[in-house]
Amino acid sequence: MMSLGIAVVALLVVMLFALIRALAGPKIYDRVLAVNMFGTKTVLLIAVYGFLTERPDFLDLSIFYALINFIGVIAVLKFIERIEEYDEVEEQ
Amino acid sequence: MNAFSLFNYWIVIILMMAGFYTVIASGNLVKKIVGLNIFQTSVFIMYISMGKVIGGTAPIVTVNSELYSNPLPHVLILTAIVVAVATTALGLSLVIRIKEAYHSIEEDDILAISQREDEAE
Amino acid sequence: MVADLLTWIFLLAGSVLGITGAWGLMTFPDFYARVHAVSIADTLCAACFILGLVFQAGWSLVTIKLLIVLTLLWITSPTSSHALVRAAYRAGLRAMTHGNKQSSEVQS
Amino acid sequence: MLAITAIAVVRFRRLFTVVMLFGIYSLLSAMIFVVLDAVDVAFTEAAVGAGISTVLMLATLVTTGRHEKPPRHHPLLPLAVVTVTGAGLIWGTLDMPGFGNPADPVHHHVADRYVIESPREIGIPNMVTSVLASYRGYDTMGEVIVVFTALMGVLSLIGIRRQRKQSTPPPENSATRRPYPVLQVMAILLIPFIILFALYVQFHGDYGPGGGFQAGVIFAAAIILYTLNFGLDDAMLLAPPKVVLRLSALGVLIYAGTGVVSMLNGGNYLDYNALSHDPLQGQHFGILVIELGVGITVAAVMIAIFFAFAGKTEKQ
Repeated sequence: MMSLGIAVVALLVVMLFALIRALAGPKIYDRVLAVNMFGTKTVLLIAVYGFLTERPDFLDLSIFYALINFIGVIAVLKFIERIEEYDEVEEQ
Repeated sequence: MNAFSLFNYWIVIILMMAGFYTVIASGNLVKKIVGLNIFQTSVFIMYISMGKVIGGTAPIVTVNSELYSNPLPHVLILTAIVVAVATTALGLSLVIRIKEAYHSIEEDDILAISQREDEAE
Repeated sequence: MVADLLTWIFLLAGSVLGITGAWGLMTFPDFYARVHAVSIADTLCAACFILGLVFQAGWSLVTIKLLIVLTLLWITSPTSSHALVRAAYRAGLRAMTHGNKQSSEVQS
Repeated sequence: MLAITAIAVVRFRRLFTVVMLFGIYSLLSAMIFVVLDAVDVAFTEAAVGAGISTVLMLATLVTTGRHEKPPRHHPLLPLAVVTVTGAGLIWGTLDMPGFGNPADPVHHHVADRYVIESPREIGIPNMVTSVLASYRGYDTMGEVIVVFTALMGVLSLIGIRRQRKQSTPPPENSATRRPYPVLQVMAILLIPFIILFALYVQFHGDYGPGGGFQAGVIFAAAIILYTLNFGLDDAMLLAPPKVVLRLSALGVLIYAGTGVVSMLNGGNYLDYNALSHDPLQGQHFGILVIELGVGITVAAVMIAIFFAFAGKTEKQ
């Protein structure tokens, strides 16, 4: 059980780093990258936490988070492209 | 234990005030909606944290546990979240309409434009 | 007992990798370098974590679900990194190595 | 960990960043819900907060522009108001019961009954589902109707744009938006899996976390992924808006109809015991059916709202 605790702490540290990068990131892409990483770590954290509390049947949540994270990142990228098209149109 | 036991409420209040501040201090309508969402989430967290029982587990019956957290707040919040997204969608569509009508989503600009229109009449 | 030991090893390895990736994300000077750090470390880190948990779970439905999570992560996370880099490149963001011949020649 | 959330929220400036941070914030709060044992709620919050609302906000930003003007008023007055209110609320909490104490008044009104009796009366392990669908069936029905009404509101405000005919040439700026094979292949691989997962969540809601709301949102997420990768017109061929709208009404009808059927069988409105000879089986059956109704409505409403917003981002 000790190892699971260490893993949770490590994941929290990683998420803290990702959060800092998301707040500081100079470019929008840095932020997207941080959000993506944050999502991955959330998936892992939920899985580990399920084992820590001895109810590992909540892995459905993990699966679902992985999906939502992917869809979210794709949506952000698509909309960034679209916004840039708008900006170009406005500049012309 | 005594000081720590009210910790969850304080966090809720900090979040709630952050949302409240965003709503009243920001002039941008989209940002106001984000603030509103944060406010809502703080209320959700408050309900859920009231439903937590230390030592309990999630309210799905298992063989090896007797103590469960309170399912009632969970149900309330479940419905509240879905209603929240419905209202968010409605608010955002209002924002889009406002943008089309006034070409701006800043509160000050909109007020100025509508004032000018009133004077023109 | 062996399973516990393996869990320890894998979880520790995963934690170290994850923190390495995060450190890269924090300190690297350039967007592309950061993507590099994060995407590589992340993939292996996820694998380590999931494998560690698999040893904890034994053979059951939980194992299958864990493997599904792993597959999903392995499919989605490189795809989104790829899409991200592509979007950044097409938006005109270039790597920092322009005029810096040392590092621009290095390819792996 | 709760404190991280607070930090994440208070920092705000540019709108795009705000929305992205809001996505992170939703994930974090969903995680907090997991830690606080509210698995179902976490499911919904992640789906709705990190998924749907973020996508909708992004779509709005595309049409409205992403730069916020600096505030013209001095922020001191709002800050003062907020501080005073916050201080008052903190003073108010001093009388609140402590965190996680089983002796709280919250846990002793009707909750006891739900926790102790529901496995016997309803016969399904997930108490949240049984309370949601059976004891509080009226609330949930009202809530489904609220969602439906919101759809009506959105449609009356912005509407779904017409489907383009196949023969009409694509708009001229689509040359800059070439198809992107990698993502399209991934989407094709993932979408069947997502829909399968949605069905699993829908019908497994009695035993594990999940149910109609979550399944509906996941299903909508599959359609959204398709729309993002293949464009709105193709998605409208896949899920024609007319059918989607009919489906959203059908879901409400299934829910309300279940109540009427149970009335015809001699019970009260939404009293599932009357649906079958064996009360337990009746309960099970009733919950399954109304969850189906909820799922259909939520999925259809989300898809329709997304179509409306996506149509707005493409026009002009």
